[in-house]
Amino acid sequence: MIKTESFYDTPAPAGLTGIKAWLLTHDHKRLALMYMWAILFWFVIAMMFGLLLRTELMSQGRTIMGPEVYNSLFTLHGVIMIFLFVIPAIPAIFGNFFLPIQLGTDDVFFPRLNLFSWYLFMFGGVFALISLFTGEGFPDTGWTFYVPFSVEANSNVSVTVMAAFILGMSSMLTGLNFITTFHRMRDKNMGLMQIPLFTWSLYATAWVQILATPVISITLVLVVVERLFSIGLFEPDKGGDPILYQHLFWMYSHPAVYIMILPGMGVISEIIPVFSRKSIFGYKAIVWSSMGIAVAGSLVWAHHMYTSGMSDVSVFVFSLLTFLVAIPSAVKVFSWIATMHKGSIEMTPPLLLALIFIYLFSVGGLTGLVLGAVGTDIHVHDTHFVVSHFHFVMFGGTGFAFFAALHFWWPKMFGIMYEFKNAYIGAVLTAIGFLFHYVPMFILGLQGMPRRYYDYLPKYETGNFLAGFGGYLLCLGILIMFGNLFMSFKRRIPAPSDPWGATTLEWTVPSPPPVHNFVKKPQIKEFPYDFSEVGKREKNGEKSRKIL
Amino acid sequence: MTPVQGVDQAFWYILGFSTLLLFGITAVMIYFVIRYRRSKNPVASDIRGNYFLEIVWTIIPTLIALSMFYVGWTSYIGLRTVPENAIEIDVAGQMFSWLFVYENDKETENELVVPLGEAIKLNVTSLDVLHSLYIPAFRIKIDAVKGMETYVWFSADKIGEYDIQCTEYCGTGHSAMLAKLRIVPESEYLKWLEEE
Amino acid sequence: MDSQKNNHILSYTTLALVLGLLLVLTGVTVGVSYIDLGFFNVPVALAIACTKVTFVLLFFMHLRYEGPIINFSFIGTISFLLIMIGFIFFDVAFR
Amino acid sequence: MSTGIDKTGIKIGMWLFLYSEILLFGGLFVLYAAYFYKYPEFFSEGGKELNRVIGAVNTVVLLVSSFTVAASITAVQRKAKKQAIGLLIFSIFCGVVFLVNKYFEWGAKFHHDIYPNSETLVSGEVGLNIFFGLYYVITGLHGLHVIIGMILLSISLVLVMAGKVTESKYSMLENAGLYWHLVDLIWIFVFPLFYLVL
Repeated sequence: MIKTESFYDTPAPAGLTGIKAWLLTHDHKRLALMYMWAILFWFVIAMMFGLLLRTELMSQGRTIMGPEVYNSLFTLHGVIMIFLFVIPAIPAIFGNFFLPIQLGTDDVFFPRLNLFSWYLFMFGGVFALISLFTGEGFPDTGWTFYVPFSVEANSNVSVTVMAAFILGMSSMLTGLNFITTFHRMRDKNMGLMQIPLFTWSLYATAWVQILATPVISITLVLVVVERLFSIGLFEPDKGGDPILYQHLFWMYSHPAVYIMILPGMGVISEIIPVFSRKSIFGYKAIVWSSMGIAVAGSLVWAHHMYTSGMSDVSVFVFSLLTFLVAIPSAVKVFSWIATMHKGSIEMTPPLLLALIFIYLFSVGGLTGLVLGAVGTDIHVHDTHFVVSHFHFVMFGGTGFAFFAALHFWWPKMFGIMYEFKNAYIGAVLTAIGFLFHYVPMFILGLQGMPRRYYDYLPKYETGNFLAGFGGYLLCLGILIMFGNLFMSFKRRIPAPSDPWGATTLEWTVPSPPPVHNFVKKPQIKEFPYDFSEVGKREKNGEKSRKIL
Repeated sequence: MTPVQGVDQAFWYILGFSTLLLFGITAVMIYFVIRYRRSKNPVASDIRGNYFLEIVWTIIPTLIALSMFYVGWTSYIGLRTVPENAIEIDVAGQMFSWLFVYENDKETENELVVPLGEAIKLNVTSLDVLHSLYIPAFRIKIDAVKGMETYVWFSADKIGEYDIQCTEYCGTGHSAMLAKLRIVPESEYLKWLEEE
Repeated sequence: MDSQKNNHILSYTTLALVLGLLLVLTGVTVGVSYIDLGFFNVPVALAIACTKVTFVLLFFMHLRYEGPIINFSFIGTISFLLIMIGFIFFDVAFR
Repeated sequence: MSTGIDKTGIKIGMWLFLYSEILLFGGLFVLYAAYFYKYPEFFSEGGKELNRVIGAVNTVVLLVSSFTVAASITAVQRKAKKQAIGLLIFSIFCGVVFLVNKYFEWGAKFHHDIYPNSETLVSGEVGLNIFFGLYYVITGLHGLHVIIGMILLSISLVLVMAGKVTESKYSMLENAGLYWHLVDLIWIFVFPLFYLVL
């Protein structure tokens, strides 16, 4: 094999050295890595906040903090997790890194805009930090910024809101870049039905990002405007309607849920076929369900508002539509499982994480039905049931997809392999901790414990204690998982270009890839998940990697 | 059937189906992973899809989902249809307590007393930010919005003391915004109503 | 990359004609606004505005000469906006 | 990008950006629709207080500038650099006229104690307060976009003068133009919705 220089050795644009080669780079791969470190930083911070919250709740009354701090912490946990981790994690890191490669091209369409998005992302993060240490104190409105509370609160809401605005813009520009790349830079020989599913899911996500993000932008701007000029657009005394704020907010924030989960589904759709060594089942159905989720997901926002006092007609329509949106997700789950039927399944950490994803996401999705149905939602709305439900989807879903993606593409991104045994231990511990953490919350919710509660009635104490215990287990698992990945930097076991026996284009280039991704012209397969050659290769005695 | 029973039935229906589905998905997944492991099944079959199967597993979940919608919706109708002879009580949320105003202008804070065997309609509003009135025992919840009147109703069919909580985040004292609902025999209620 | 075939040069005359039409329509909409049409006030004003916008889009913004990607996605965006405005009324109109 | 500049791609990127702008204003139009339904009589009352003549003049100004921007692209494509420069300067001038008009219009309203949170609006009818609240937010945001558009046009103007925008490479000018037309599009809706509601 010819030794090629990886993108680590070649700055882009050429001539940059040292730190400049990173901070001024146009290379989508370098940007992806820079996103990765920033996003991991925020993830750890927000996770710590979460752990503090659950510690506070482990026993009744004041445990380690007062209500003001508690309220700020859950606000920050929400804002950081949503805007700085879950939304950008998969698109900004793995999307940036692999979308161009999977399309057989050398970079995104607007490389400089890509760098600009990264700066916006960092800038938004800095803004979020500033909001902590200036003004009248920590923002404490919850990540939803519901009016009139967010307009009246003395805390530093405006700056936090602007941070969310800037982060929204960053994610929107990334989406813009992806769509243009998808249409204009795809390899000429690659038809629409030859595109890997991960890229398809990013494409669907990008549309939601472009069309929904501006709505939250304007909503957040309105919050700031109200705080500065008190026009009263949402103030009942001045003729405003606070419920309209909720409509505007969820018009973005419900589609945002799909911005968060679709890329994760894309990751799983890549991993399952590779380790089953078998084509994905129903490729077209998955593509269509991605687009279907993107479209239909934009029509159901008001199912967050059954108890808000909106009209019963609205409740009826949005509940009905909500149930229809559940179908494409179900189709995906069935397709993943059918993919494994008669496969040749090799257990690896990415696959294990993907299987955990399917399980946790199914729980999240199915409990969503309870929330979609009106009568039952009335009881559990704004209780811990909801908290648990969306953590199953966002963390059990997107979070685990993110972990799976890390383990799947780590060898490609860094050119090194990690240890499998510790990865398994980390994954299993994380999953067990996860269940311990969130299952009690379902029960708490059904018993009627509201969310965002600093303190609670005595009858909820057992559940809260268990959840807190699970939280520690969960963090320990994540620690082991990340620790194991970082240990690979020390052990430096080189990874071959295709350690898993995969078929998409990123596995045909060296690990890590060279600066222009492809050393020779990419060979586009008629079907992206055609594994017939992979099996043959192995029969000829070619081992793809050492067993670790 | 009381609204509470309706809602609980919907819960059983949806959670039951969900558990069944979850169990099925998980069992099949684990079975496949074990049955088709590489050491046992080194060569995978090249199956790329099956239209019949895909159509089936689109239509059946759609039907299940629609039935769940129906169950949920009918239970909601129960929560919204107030009997005609209901006793009306005005409720106002404020940071951080609940005010209850009776038809004879008696006003209480964080204490709601109602007579046994009657339907009670609560007309809810807010004096400042959003709040949400939640009585878990009766499966009812409605936001208190300033400048707007919303309602919930329940049938006070069992003597006892029940918790009322605020479920729309409203600031520092959100979790302390608790009230008690007491259901008492009619005679006791009438006496209580006349007390100053 | 496919070559840039759609280098459409619009003549000044075409553009001026479009401008003339837009100015006339502006006049019409102002004129109509002095007549009370009752319920139809808003629909008529919006219909004229939509006509004007269509002309700006098709000619000034060259939408007439763009490929399917831009055309379809534009229609998609507008539909999305209309759905948002429309669905709000499930609540607002029945409250 | 090894195969030269892909103008269509750049244009697609710009359109995607415009979609996000459309929806940014779209959020405000959602509010407009809902509140118009709630307070129709106050919206028409408020509309009568706005100066229809200034509104109409501003509409004409924007339409004409849109025309000149579109014409400047034609000029560039025909290698008529001087014409293009002239047309662009005129367009930017139109933007200035629009803003000056707006300034006087807002100033007059402020003079009559009609501005956000003013005594008249707060103590008056709530419907009127909402109407003028929306008026200030939407025209304010639109004014901001006019300013951004003028900046973009100025950059294009400089590039045309410097010979960086030519008949084979005019994406910057084209995109600035698209942005300017979008500003116009939004005004075409703002004008009847605020000035002509009866």
